Amino acid sequence: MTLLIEQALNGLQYGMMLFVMAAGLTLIFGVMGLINLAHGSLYMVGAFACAAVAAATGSYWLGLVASLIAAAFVGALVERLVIRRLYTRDHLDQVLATFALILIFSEGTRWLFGSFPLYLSLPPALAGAVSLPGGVTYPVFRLVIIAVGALIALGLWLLIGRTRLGIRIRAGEADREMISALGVDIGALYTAVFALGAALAGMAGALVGTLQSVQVGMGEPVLILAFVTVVIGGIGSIKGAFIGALLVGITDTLGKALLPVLLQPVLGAGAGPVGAALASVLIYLLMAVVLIWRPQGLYGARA
Amino acid sequence: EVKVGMITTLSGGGAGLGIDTRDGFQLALKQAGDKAKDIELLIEDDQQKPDVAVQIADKMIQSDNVDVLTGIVWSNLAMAVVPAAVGQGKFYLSTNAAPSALAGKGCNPNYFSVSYQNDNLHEAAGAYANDAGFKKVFIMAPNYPAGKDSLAGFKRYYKGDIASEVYTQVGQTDYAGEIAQIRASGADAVFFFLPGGMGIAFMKQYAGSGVETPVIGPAFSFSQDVLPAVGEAALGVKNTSNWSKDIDNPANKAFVEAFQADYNRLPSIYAAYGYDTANLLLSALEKAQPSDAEAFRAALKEASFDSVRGKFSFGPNNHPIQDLYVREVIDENGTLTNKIIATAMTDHGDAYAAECKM
Amino acid sequence: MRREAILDIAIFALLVLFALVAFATGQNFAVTIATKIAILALAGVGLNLALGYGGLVSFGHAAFFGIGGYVTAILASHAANYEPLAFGLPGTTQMLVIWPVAMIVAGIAGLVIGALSLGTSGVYFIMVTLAFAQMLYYLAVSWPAYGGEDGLSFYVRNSFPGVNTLAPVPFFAICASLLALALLVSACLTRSRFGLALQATRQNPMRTTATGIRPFPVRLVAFVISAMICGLAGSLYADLNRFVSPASMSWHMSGEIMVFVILGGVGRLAGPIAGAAVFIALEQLLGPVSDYWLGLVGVLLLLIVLFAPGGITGLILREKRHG
Amino acid sequence: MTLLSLENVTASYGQIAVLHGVTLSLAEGEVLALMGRNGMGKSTTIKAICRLLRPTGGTIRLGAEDIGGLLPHQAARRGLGLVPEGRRVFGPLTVEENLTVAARPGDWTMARVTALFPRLGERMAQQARTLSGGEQQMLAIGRALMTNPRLLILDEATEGLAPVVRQEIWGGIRALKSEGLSILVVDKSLKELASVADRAVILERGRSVWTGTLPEITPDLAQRWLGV
Amino acid sequence: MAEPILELTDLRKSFGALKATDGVSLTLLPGEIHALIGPNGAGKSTLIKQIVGEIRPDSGTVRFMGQGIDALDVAARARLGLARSFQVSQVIPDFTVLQNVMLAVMGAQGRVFRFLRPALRDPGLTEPAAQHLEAAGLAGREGVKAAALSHGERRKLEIAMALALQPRAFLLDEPMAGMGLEGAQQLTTLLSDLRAKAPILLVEHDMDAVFALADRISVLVYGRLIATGTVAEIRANPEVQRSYLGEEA
Ligand SMILES: Nc1ncnc2c1ncn2[C@@H]1O[C@H](COP(=O)(O)OP(=O)(O)OP(=O)(O)O)[C@@H](O)[C@H]1O
Ligand SMILES: Nc1ncnc2c1ncn2[C@@H]1O[C@H](COP(=O)(O)OP(=O)(O)OP(=O)(O)O)[C@@H](O)[C@H]1O
Ligand SMILES: [Mg+2]
Ligand SMILES: [Mg+2]
Repeated sequence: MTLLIEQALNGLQYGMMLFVMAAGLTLIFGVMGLINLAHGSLYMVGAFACAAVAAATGSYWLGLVASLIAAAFVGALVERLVIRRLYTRDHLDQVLATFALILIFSEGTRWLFGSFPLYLSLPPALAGAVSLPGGVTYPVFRLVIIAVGALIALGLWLLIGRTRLGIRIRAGEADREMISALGVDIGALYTAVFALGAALAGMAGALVGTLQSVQVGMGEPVLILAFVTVVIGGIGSIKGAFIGALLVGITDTLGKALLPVLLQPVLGAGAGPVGAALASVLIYLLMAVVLIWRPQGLYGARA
Repeated sequence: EVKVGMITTLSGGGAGLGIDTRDGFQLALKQAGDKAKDIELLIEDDQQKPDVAVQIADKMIQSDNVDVLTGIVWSNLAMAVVPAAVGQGKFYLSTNAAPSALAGKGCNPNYFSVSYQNDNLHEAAGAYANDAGFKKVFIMAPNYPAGKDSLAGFKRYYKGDIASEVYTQVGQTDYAGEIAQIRASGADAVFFFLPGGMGIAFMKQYAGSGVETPVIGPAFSFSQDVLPAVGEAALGVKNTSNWSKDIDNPANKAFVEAFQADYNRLPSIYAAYGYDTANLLLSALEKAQPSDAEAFRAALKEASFDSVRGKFSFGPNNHPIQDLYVREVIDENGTLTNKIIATAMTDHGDAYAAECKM
Repeated sequence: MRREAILDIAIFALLVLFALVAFATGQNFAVTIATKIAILALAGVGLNLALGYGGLVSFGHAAFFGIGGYVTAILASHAANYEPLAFGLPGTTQMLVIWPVAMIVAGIAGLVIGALSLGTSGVYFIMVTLAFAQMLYYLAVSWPAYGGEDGLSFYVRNSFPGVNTLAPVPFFAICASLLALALLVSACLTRSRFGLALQATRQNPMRTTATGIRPFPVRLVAFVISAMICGLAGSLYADLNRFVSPASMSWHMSGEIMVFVILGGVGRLAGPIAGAAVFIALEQLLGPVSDYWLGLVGVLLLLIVLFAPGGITGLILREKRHG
Repeated sequence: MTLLSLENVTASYGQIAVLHGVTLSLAEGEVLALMGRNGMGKSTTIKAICRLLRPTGGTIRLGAEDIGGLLPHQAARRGLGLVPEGRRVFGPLTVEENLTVAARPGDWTMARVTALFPRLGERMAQQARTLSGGEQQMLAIGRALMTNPRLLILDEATEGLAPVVRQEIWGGIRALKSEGLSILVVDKSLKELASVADRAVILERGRSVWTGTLPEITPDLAQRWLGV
Repeated sequence: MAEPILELTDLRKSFGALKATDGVSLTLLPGEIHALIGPNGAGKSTLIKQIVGEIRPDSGTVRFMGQGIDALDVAARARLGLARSFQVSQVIPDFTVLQNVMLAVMGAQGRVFRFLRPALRDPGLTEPAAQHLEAAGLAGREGVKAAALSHGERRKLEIAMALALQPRAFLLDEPMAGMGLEGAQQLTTLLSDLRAKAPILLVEHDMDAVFALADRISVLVYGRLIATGTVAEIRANPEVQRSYLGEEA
């Protein structure tokens, strides 16, 4: 029973982690409407910046700050040099350009940091596990990620839904030319928002990279997962992305834990591999079912 | 003049392994000096994609006319390339991957594994689990052929109970769920095979989870290329290997020193395999040329070179017969590295040799 | 003749010329490269039909490519082992049998995936198609019968009556002919009434519906044809490598096919050839330059997107896209 | 004093030249009508003024400043308020958000706009894309007013409005004029234009061919330039 | 009285609390132009959308040429002969003007799944298309991309496409909007002749045109029909004057 509770908690936590990973994309893709395949690269930039600075200074916290700054800077640069020229183009040009960016970032990072994974580990304050009521022992850092996820969700929701800045971004998404004809410097605004999205991606890279591994290519699985999350929730909806992330997290974790067990009576020894195979398909199945049922995602506005 | 084609992974996330393979191989050639002057080494990047590997192999065979192929890191790429290459009469020397399909029914006189048979390190882990007195082990690997082979290999020599057998997703990065299962399983040890970033992620998360069950694994997650990234979480973990930098023999000492001097980092097992493979090749070339396939094959089979692993010979299926060690991760003047603490198996071959008819 | 038609023919001719020159100078491997370009371009031509003309940005076409490959490898390996397939049917090594089977199976997959996905549009469509492809990918990875992650080899290229398919040039000829055929089909299709309707549904479905044309069947037909062409390309690619693996169904592969199309010029007949050729040429030429050659490929791609709206063919024709 | 002046402005869409020389001027506090048949370049002239299209030649001045080098938002901040052809409201945003998105402080507030268009007040939380055509038109006008412009530019702003509302708008325009706001207006209703416009400029194939007061437009001229 | 071509019975449609269509019954008779006027937001476009099937009414029925069509979708109704013009022009932007109209001709013919013959060389498509362009006042603009048309020209294209559908009834949503003086005059003549071919339900705020054309006028206010009658009757109706016409009565 505690196992089930713990797995449910894990699902929740994984969902939060996914939301943290997808937060930057929610902004850049969801709100600005830009297909940014380089999201995973920004995530990687953050993780490497954090690892490098943490190694040089010995302070994880400085590393975190560095991840934000580095990713925001890279994001702003990318927006100015590349993305800016593509707003008026076919969306597919964004696909190609950001695909090219993935190659550049991956190899550039390898050139700077070498081909071997970097060390990035928790500061003592966040390491270890605590006992929760109900007899579950849980790593502190994962609780921190849950908290960070919740904070980001709240922050983004307020920013997009409740401030004029958010209204302007959405207006820019709807009709860029018109909003500038009304006197809004949409260019600067987009740079800022892109940088913010990049910073969120970078911070996610640092945080999640701490738990996983900091290496070239670490952004790739994140990319697809982040897109899945945002799309299930419905493009443009922060709430949707949040709920989408939780759904994916819970489905994936419980699927992995339960499917092999459930299949045991049917398949016997083969249940392990088959269950695992089905589990890896589960989130895609979830997405397909959600989109067939609601073509606009859970909370997406009808086009 | 002998042409050697090396197909290995030099870009993307898996590049570190290929680079070490290449560097170890080149180090041996460099040390051989004049003896290696007739060897022309062509190196190409397979991007860790099987179709690209096949095309490079085609190119090396069709256009460059290589005599010997080597260098592939990954089993699935090896499966794509090796059968066709040896089918066309080329020699293939494996620096790492040696899937069971190529050790048993699919063996070939022109195919030599200089590293190990894929199951070896897992079998050693099974044997060690017995020796260490573990009664109930939780075992875990990714859900793909090499992963299934690894758990089968472990179980082949492990005599106790299996607490649970878990298959994870390929490329999975979060192991909270599996760790919860470990915690609940009541196992007295955990065996896992999670190559690359998967292993790093698992070890870090495991260390932070508060679960204290001891961990055993094959060398891959504790090799010198990833140890710095795993960090303290790896300290004290027992892992099985057929090589370690502290194996006490002159060849190994020379190798480790030279590698460090040339590349300014500690060698990983991939570097060691690359190095041994080149030396095997050199030793055979002293006796015969690949153009005389029969003689060259025999010369390879003799394996008369100084392996960094000490004694080394080929079994009937051209896979190594060697000692397998248990290592422990230690902190050596601030650097994490491995130290041999026991020998798990001596003169160990593999389980598939009997099926090999050649 | 229209400038664009001339360009289409020129690009195709260039590919054939390249292969012939390579053969004449004894560069067998360059012929193989040309073959690879032709095959991947064929997949691109398939995708272009859905993506370029129909606006159906599928991020899952590798599924069809992979299905074509698996059909080929499974039939060939059963033939090699003399093991019958299901229902006692034998395997085969005849390309002329394999191709239709590959296309039909891919087409059926296209029908199912298309029918389920076409309710969505835009980015949602991108993601549903990706989802289906990923499901098939994971299925292939963990399905042990045909090699799982390791893939499936069949050692000898399948045969075609009267042609030695193992030699590079004849095999190139086969692939190039099929590519030419696909271009022809695609040219007819896009100029026909059906093509007009398809392009209209891309640009303004509401208007199209109001003229009495239901977008769904039009799109579905385009999607299925596109899947079939990709299936054929997958079959040839399996034959090129004499090997197939789940990697050919991964999202990287889908992405790569898409990159060929965009790079070459979306909605242009010969765009995929130009795209595949340039991409593979970069790969071949830059590979030896540096360990970080993929980064250089990235830089060049980026320059092309930024300064050549409408891709390579668009650059040559100096216009963005045609209707 | 001259607020806006165009001198021999030329412009093109890609290769296709559309404006071949437009010259006009608008004094502070004046209402100027821009007239001409369909496709003659009225909207293009307006786009050039608002910098949504970069002219290929000629000069555009706002007050004393040459605004030829400005970006659209910079020009807008100098005091241009545009009601574009075809409404172009921000569909996914609510009515309220459309009104506030670019609001700048001044006499025009939400309260004043909803007093002018009570219908908008009733539909404050509705997504703009679901508004009726006329409601969207009201929103586009309200949105421009909320930027409190010095020069209001109306490109067929009464299109699709019910007669009573149209009369109210013209009443509003007259009121704005009396408050001293300058207005550039494109509209097809001669009668209404006559009641507010001080002068008119007629465009024919991208050229300004005639300038004068509205009563000077004789039936003969109207036949020639406007097709009626 | 002749059989109505189009007959709406008690149509209702609400958006949340808003009753956009509140029990509307209305007929369109052969040969007539029936104008539908009313304040902005009265529900005129919503009514048209229900007739063509874009919006499903909450209740009520639509009959077309004696047949209930409530179960049919938009495309099917269009093929039966219900042609609609959009209040906001809907064209195929990358198609030329001619191709746009060809599409409509093709829709009317219903032969879409023809894969081989080049459509542009099919006189069965191009010839009728050219005629309809001529009628809508777009002669000479055949080769221009629709995206490059001015607003008013696009409105004309909208009309040409409706004509090309060769419908049994026209539903025109503000066809005069954006037309310009000259265009409005031409269109008035065109519509006047057109009614002999197929009756027209005309939603329009241009009262000059409505008064010149309409055989009957219905007035919709807040989703309800408040009056139906001849031009003279409606002009004289004080309620209509107050809520809609103002000085234009
Ligand atoms: N985006 C565009 N690309 C190419 N040509 C265009 C574009 N927009 C307009 N044109 C052309 O420019 C000319 C002038 O168009 P403009 O919109 O300025 O006319 P207008 O006087 O406003 O007409 P209307 O009364 O119909 O709105 C027209 O011939 C039109 O075809
Ligand atoms: N999807 C929707 N959700 C909410 N309200 C809607 C929706 N669609 C239309 N409405 C409202 O229904 C009412 C009727 O709209 P409709 O477009 O039918 O008006 P109309 O009579 O055509 O007006 P106009 O003359 O201004 O075009 C409007 O108040 C509009 O805001
Ligand atoms: Mg205009
Ligand atoms: Mg309306």
